[in-house]
Amino acid sequence: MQNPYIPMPVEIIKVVSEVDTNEIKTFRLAFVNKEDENNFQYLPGQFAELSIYGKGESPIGIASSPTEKGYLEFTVQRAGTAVPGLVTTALHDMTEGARLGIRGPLGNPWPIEFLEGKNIVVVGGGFAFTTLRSLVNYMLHEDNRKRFGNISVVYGARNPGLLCYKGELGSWCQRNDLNVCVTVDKGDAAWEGKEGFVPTICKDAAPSSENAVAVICGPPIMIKYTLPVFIGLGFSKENILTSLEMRMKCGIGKCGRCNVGSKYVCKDGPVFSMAELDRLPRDF
Amino acid sequence: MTAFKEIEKKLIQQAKELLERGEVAQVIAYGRGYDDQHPMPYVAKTVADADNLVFNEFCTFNLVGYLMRCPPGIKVAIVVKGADSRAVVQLIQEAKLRREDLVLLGIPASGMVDQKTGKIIDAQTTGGQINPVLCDYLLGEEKYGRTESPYQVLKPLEVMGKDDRWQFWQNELSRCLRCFACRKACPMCYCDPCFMDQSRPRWADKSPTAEGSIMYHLTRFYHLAGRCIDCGNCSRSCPVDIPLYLFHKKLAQDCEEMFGQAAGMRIEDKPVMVDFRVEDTDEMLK
Amino acid sequence: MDFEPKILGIACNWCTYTGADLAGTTRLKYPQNLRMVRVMCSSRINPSFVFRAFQLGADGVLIGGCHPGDCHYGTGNMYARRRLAITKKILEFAGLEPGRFRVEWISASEGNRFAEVVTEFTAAVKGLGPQTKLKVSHDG
Amino acid sequence: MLKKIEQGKLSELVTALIDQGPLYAPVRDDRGVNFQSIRSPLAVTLDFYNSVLSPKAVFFPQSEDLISYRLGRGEPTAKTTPLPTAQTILLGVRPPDAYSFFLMDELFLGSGIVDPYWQSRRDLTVVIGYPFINQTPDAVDFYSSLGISATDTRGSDIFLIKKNGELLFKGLTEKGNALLAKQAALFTEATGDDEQYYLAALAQGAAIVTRNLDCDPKRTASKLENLFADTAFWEQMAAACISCGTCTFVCPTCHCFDIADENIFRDGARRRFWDACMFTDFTLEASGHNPRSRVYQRLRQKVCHKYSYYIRNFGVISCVGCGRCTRSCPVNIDIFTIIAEAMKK
Amino acid sequence: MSRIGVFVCHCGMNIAKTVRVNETVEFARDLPEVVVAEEYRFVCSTPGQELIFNDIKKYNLDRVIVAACSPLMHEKTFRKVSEAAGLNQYLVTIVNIREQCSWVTEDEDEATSKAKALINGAVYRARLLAPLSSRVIDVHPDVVVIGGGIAGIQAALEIAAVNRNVYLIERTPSIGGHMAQFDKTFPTLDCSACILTPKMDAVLQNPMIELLTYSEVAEVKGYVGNFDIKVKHKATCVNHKKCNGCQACVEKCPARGISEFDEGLNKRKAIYIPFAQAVPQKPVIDRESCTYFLKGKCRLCEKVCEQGAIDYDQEDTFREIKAGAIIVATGYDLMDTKPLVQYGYGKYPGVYHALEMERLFNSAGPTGGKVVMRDGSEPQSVAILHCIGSRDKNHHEYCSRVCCMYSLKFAHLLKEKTKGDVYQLYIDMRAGGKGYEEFYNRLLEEDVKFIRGKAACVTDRTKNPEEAGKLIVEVDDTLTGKFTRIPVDMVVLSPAMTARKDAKEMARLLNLSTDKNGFFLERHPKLAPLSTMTDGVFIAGTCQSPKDIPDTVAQATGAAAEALVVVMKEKMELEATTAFVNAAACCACQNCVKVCPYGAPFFNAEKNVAEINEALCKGCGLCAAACPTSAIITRHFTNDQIMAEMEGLMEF
Repeated sequence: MQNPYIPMPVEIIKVVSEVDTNEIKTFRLAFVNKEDENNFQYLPGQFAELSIYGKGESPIGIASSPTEKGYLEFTVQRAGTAVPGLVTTALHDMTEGARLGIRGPLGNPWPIEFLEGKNIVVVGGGFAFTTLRSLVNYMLHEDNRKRFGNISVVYGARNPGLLCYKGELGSWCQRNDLNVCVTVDKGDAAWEGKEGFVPTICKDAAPSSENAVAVICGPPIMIKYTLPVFIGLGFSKENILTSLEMRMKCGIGKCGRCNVGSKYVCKDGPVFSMAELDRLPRDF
Repeated sequence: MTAFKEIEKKLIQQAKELLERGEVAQVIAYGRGYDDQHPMPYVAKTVADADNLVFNEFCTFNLVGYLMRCPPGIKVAIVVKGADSRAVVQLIQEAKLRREDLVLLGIPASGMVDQKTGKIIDAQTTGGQINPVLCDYLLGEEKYGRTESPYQVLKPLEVMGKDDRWQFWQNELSRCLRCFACRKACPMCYCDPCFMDQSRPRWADKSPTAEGSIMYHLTRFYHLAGRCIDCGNCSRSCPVDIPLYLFHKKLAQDCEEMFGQAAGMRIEDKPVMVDFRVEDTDEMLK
Repeated sequence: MDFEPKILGIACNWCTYTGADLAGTTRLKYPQNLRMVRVMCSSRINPSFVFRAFQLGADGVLIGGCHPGDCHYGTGNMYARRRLAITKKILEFAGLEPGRFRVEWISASEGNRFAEVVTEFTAAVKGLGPQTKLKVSHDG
Repeated sequence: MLKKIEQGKLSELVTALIDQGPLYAPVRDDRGVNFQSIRSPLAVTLDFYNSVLSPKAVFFPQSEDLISYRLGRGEPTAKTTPLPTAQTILLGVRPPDAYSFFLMDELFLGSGIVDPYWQSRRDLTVVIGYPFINQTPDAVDFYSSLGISATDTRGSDIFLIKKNGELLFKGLTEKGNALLAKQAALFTEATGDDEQYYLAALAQGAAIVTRNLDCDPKRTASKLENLFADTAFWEQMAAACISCGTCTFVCPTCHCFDIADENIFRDGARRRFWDACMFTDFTLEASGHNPRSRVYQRLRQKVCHKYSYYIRNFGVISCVGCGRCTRSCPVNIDIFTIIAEAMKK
Repeated sequence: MSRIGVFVCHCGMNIAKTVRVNETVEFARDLPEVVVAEEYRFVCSTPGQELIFNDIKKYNLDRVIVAACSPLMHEKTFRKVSEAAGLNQYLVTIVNIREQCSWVTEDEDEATSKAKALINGAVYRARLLAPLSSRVIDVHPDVVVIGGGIAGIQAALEIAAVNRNVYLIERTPSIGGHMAQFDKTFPTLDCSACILTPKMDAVLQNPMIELLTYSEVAEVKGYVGNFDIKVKHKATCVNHKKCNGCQACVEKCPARGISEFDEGLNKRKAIYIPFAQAVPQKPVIDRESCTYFLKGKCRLCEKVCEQGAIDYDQEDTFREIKAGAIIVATGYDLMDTKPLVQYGYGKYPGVYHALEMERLFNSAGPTGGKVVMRDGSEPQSVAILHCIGSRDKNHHEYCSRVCCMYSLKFAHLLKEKTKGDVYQLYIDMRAGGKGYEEFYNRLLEEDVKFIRGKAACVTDRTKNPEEAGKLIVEVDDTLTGKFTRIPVDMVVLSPAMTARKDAKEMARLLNLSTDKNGFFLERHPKLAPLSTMTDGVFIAGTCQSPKDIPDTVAQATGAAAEALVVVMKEKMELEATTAFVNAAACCACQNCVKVCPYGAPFFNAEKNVAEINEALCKGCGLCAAACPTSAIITRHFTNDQIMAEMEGLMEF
């Protein structure tokens, strides 16, 4: 029986600084042991506990797509301001070749079967875009693309410097099998793209709720204002999905920290539909 | 005990008046618990509530900590026994409470009984302060006449050899569960977050290691030096009965000797650890 | 072999640390058991540092600052004195040998005094033997 | 099987059991009775009502190392702490506590991912239950309310009852019988009279009634779900709560834990240790956001977890009515009263 | 994981002879996160510095540890190197293996193992270091001088000399201070006015100096380089812009007031200019003695003033001044001798104090320079009593330093102007100072009677006929050991120089400390006698301690220089190693606010957290240790860093 508390060794094979503040980096990790890699079967929306001995563990959403073979990617923000978070800070100091541990995959993925055959509206804000990126890349993969209807992506950040996955966004824009809308709250001299808050942009874009599912991740404030937009557009709460964040330790529903009512975000989440959240007590 | 019934009657009446006149928004006192031996802290917000107030020999819990939950500018009445009133004074010194927000219902409470042990609470386990040092209404007869020094109880430990004393504290502190009842029950432990909850630096292991517990308690003793008003709340709250009051008493005694000031006696005082006198000498380091 | 104590020193930058430098420049000899941390002022010293030092296995802890009144920051060591006094009492009442903790005011000009104090203190701590009470036992 | 031994020989038995593996049994010190790992047979007492702390620590230690590691140049070297392998005996457990192990199994074993630490200790441990016989229940106990009887056998492998001057040991499970068989030498066969006595005692014990309250799991669960948003109610219930962790630490069914890496010099360990949902920083996120920042929210979490969420997840209430939380609460908060109040709503 | 480089210095043989450098380097190379460890004969030499520079680049180091001499020696050097190599200077750690190892033992093993421990500590600490940058603020070019006595005048002139704006704030109607009251100055006996007046005029003429007389400092905000001073200009009732100083008003004024300048020995008009050479030559109305203000009619001055400058309704006005530095030269008060009843001042008209004497001697004084007593008679005998209230545990323990000399001066002048006997009653004769001892010797020639002993009392109770009508001074002559009674006509008291009565208030305004005598406290008694605990505020003259004119002038010049050091540069760098508050962890206990000697932490009531004005912070860490929740983080000396260093030091 595999001990769920013991991390598997992984090695950093690539580090990309996503934003000009260097506060957000994407780490590409490769398993040290093949069998671990085989055991690690995940889908977009799941997360894992990244472990650094001497510092601790930190739950991070998986930013890569299972369709990308041979590695995992995690986009990590250096947590804490005055008092930096131990794990994320240590991680940010790590470079190619360094090793750390990983436990997972944990939690439930975006409900792929449920999404199949539907039009997907992906809405993300800031660095909460990670598992959405995974989802988009998953859906765009040649084996999967046809399983889904129209795919549109709305992604926003406070300013151009804070947009993650810039290169990838570019390549998405080139494609004709999805429509991408990247926006920033406030542009700079070089910025030629859209300006405006995500909710507003969504309102203007007004995607049809016809056979459509909205998948939304972002800072609370963004969620708060985006939801009504989609409700207004006629999306049913079952068809609006999001991913919750809560303080976690074990990641397997034992330590009793991340529950919302009877549901553990780590085990029964992090993915929830608005309808499910409505049934849960307001405890998050 | 009729004396307590008397006090209880006065308390209820006083509370009613204050609430009726709208002088205070709430009265922090004691109410009935699951039985008479176990009264609970209770907040009366209406005249009707006031009827639920209780005062008897088991109303030992120092309520002053609850004042921290009251927003400034709203007048609150609270029951204070001797030590409790000192807590109020100390917290006023530390600008944590404002005198004008408080109506103090003083109770000169002697013959209080420890709920767990059934023993009378005296200068052994507390400062033995019976009469409130500060109050607006006195709900009972002040008691005078000499009481034994609260530091008497330290003698055995002081004469004890250092190794035995170390063993003594080992035995006591090693039982610590880190439930933090001591700090949560202490009216002076208002820090949020407590140094123990800091991640940078991690002053002590979060897990209940022996060394971590020692670090926690020694540092807490330090933080309370010259501030502890010896109400005994910490020790009575401890589920494993660690006699923390002994250490607090010792430091209280040292502070009095070295800095010539006892905690929570006068509003004008400045807490001794954030103060100094030009007359301070190196004697204290001997 | 006979016991060589580990002594942790915390010294203020302006007086004691400079005094230590003077001891060096004047080639005074004193035992090497002392390892010093430099802080800007003795008032920077948090009593928990002292507790921690003992937990880390220090057999003795020596604090050095400017003479009260000569503090580079005016009143720093006046507060420090009170804090360290209480620290001493705490350690003592907890059952640690009082001789293991010492506070000395040593000015920048008192190199010889620094050497004396260290020599004396080291000898004293040596006499007390290894500090086992607060020291954290750990494998490795 | 039913075996017996003279009370005087208890120490012999204990000695024998110690040889077999770690033995945890009630020990009395000036601060009351608690379960401790026994070294001297004389330490064990059977004259007690119940322990201050629940015996859960035998399966779920307050702190245990998961991994120990050494940091240094390059990669840290880590080694996983092996799971326990020694057979363990837990003697003198009161029925409500014994039943608590069942409840905890639901979480640690029942829900998808199995907790190896809990499992191994459960598998390795023989529980010798010690039913309440001729014992007036403590004022704050309320195990009857939760359908637990004073002589409830659930969770025990062996039952131990006193018969004037003698101790009767009743094997209830294979594990239990195996142990009795192993120590057969020390025991004498029980007589028919003993059988009678045992049954009578059980019957007698079963009649004990504690504070009682009808809290059918389903009804309680939905009751609390409806009450969740009633802030006024919870604020009133939590008015006195100082949000220390005492109740959760003495509780036999509280299982929340924290995991942290702790180092000294280059050595360190990843530890898991008891945590409490009553602590301010329990749910504090790095961002500074805290979903349960208020005292009433934390008390509500504790109560609802036991009397609502647990039921929704596992169909059972995760409380055994042992009364410990009430007994050791510094401000005498009584969960029984809270539930009673809730049911009235 | 950081990338640390360790550089161990031989310092020629200084280190290498006792510390086995190579072994140490091997040890360092093996420590966590150390990517390179090297040794060099003189790391501080140019090639040594290059070695560091190159390694930073080559191994792309993010931490540098130099094990060499004391940080107080070369920390700056190595910080420069790393900055040059593009590594923030605060990521450099110096390990002192010379002063603390090689020089203080002969035992190689001891020295080497200690060196290792120290390096290990540095490695533990270095891993937690953070890059720091010092904030730069603008400096306001102007300077404010408070007090228009000789010190203030001197300082103002010095600063104006380099074309800086100076505001000279004086409380009375004229600058000049005590010195203007003096007649002659010891030991040279040149006339005080003759040397002071030119300076006063220079002030008036100097376009860089703005003179604010009859004004007081009401409030001071801000910090070094950026002070905001609120000045209160008391109503003069004379529009000084219109007034041409013809003084017709003064002549015509019927009302009289006591002359402060003449120490009350004389009267002055209600509208007045304090003294002939006063600067500015503009009168003010003393409302206490003005008939119009007392009775509601008169207004004579208004009628005679052709300029129409009189303005009875004038009110106190306030003015905001910005300045980069402040010089405090508020001077001293002469001790009030009335409370010392044994000397009978105020009881016997024959008893005078020093400043009254100055006026009596002065040709512009109440008596036109004739030494006559209140009854108009000339004294036949005068006793000068030293140390009245000075060197006296019951009053002021300190010595006022100038009394001996001016008492000698008095004796000389008395000899010059009267035929009477002159007695000096002194404890010790203190004549330290250029030409002072000579002056004393000169007086010894002048038939002055020196009696070594402190006067016990002055009385008019006579014991024999020849004492009739005299004041009797009783004294224990410590030379003869005899108790003597000296009958004299006139007694002169030389009282203590004391801190200004309102010095504490001024201290509060500027956040200065005062010593136990109420004088302003200098930052360091020897090395920073003109600076104070508040950056940018300097002190000069007798507000710091009693002193004579030469010392005062010297201090004033020094203070001017100090102030200029601040304001000459447009920008100034603030400490990088300051403290800040992690608001999330602040428990609002305000300990930091209570303990800080610089008033840097303040309490933000609406946020309910403490905050730190880093411009005022010196980074001592006093507040950090006082903070129970370790919410205060002292940059470069954080709790983590210190505890980590301790861990490293204790590991081996």
